[in-house]
Amino acid sequence: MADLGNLTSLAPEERRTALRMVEAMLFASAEPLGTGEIAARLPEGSDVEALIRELEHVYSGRGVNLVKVAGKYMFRTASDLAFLLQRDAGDQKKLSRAALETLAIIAYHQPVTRAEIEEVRGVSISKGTLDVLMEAGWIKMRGRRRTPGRPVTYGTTESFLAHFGLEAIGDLPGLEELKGAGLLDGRIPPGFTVPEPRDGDALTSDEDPLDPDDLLAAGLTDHD
Amino acid sequence: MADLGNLTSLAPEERRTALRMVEAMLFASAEPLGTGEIAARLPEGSDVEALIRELEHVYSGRGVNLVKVAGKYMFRTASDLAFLLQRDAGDQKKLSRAALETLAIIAYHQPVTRAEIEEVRGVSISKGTLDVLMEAGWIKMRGRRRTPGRPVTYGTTESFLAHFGLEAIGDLPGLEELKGAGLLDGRIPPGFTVPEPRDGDALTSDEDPLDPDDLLAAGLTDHD
Amino acid sequence: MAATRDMDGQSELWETADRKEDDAALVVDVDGFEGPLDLLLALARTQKVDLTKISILALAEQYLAYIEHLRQLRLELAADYLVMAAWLAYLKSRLLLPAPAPDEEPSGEEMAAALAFRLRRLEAMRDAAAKLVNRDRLGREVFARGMPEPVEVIQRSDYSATLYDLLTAYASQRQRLMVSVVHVRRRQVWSLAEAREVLTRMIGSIADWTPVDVFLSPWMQTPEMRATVLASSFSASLELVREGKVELRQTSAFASLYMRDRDRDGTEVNKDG
Repeated sequence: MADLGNLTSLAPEERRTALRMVEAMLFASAEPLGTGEIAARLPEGSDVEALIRELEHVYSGRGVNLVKVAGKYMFRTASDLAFLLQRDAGDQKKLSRAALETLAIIAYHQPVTRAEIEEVRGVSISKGTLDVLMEAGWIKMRGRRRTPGRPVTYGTTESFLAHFGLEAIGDLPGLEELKGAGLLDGRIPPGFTVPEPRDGDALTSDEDPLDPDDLLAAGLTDHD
Repeated sequence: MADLGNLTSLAPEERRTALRMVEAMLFASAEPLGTGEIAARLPEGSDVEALIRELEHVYSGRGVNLVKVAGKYMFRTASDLAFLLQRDAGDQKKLSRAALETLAIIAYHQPVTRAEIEEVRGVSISKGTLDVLMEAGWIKMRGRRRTPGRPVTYGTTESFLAHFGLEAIGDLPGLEELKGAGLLDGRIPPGFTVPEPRDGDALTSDEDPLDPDDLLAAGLTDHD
Repeated sequence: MAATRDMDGQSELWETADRKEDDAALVVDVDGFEGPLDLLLALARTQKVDLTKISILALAEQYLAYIEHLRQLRLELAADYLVMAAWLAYLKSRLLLPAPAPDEEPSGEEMAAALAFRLRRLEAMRDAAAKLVNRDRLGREVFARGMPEPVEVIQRSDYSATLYDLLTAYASQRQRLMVSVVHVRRRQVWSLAEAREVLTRMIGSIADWTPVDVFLSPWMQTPEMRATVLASSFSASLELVREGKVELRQTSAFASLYMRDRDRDGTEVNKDG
């Protein structure tokens, strides 16, 4: 009761204003917004979750939907209308097969070092491949593995989630789902596993933070 | 009857889809879209104007409004919510007083030559001033005045209208009063000629098209 | 001026918009003025009347007095301020003295009207600029979609890939690897360097003439490898012979190739010699 008090105590006019504010913020923001960021600009005591649910509902059948990606909210063209925007997609670059495979391995196996990626792929990867993925803003350096040579570990970014419409890395399909989707065929040897991808930037127990030099070298990848 | 037939013949479901499509297109774009551009992607015979009017109405009281600028349409945040969003506007270019005055003179007097701008301000303009305005995408070279020396004429761009929220040059604030006071029309003392501001890129009778070299020199201003 | 809506924002945009009409405030800073017309407009405001009713004569006198004041302070003045002063002095004389015989020259009144017009027009343009800048401006007060989805013009090239592409890529490469795990991973080619490395390592353990294929046998378990291992190790062994590290012996064509450590043998030879 105490929790709901704040919301229900809002007069209809105040509630409508708060709704307009959330709508405008999400529309104008250049990146997905979390409830915390939204709440910070709303009158104290606003029930952000409820406002977002209402907005989600308002936009649910529309040409634009309010969607949740990476735990944050953004407006996006309704997926059935994507064809309207595709006409101009001519200038888009396609990812090379090597880049796509590397990206997939990083997504599933993160945090992962370059040597580990090469081990999974069975071939070495060029520096350019990782650069392309960094430039696309989909992967980033996370830390350094606590092993000899202290290799850099890579992981995916929030914009990776946003681009592929995932709410969390854990939403990537597992072994059974990949099999179910026909992506992996039945002859799977015993002991073959697909890792359960982990979310979040928190370093694992065998990772050190990046050195200051790494951050400098990373340059454009450090914006997130 | 024949003209209205197309619209009224749309089944409610088709009409709803068309509305969603217009909404998605306008929402997806950060630039104003013209009715032609919108119509090109709608089913043949859709009444774009009517659909836009309906959308305008739907969004009229919302946090995001559909507005007409530069003769085109775009969604933007409601102006009463400026307080909420202004902190987003971090990296705004600061215009000097000279640049702003020059911009106003170009807007109200276009097509106007550099000498005419200087005549109004009573001071010569530094080269940088026009460059800044061109770089901002607000002014462009239009043509050349058919007078000795064939000076380049300047005018405002579509993004000027979009930035200042104007439907057309005729909506410039105070334009009618200025005309009425004779500050823009021909009723001026001998030796002072001030052309009226004119809309559109069509050259006036005393303007020549730009030479190819001018277009090269203009560079970034020619995108619109 | 109308430019007071947003003090902070305005002062950035308008640098010195709130210059005061106060005589005292006009101290010596001609640099603050955008030319003589701007200075005249500021002086005109001190008359506190509508610009349409302004006394151009009084204004001319004000300007001349001001310039004189600056000259007494021995300040350097830009030429256009002095040109204006000269023109105003001329205008003043035309206004005060009876008009000369009518000719093509504009009368003093016409000149004054022209100046008044220019002042009004400059002020009008200033006000217009203020009104413009106080509009709800895109990117300042009102905002376009922050994350536009490319429709018309694509400013930068984006990489495109769908989740399906990603999953397909992952699954297919894992599948590939699964297959190669079942078979023994093998090298298809033995490089010269590898052969040389293996041979060098072995030299020390060779006691006497040993068929080369005997100690290479661990690397030649499959027929595909046999050729490459033999070819590379043969070349490598020739290299080693040339460098005086091993000796090779073959009894007849296509017979087994024997190898032994040259150093070991060499010491014996030396002893003998």
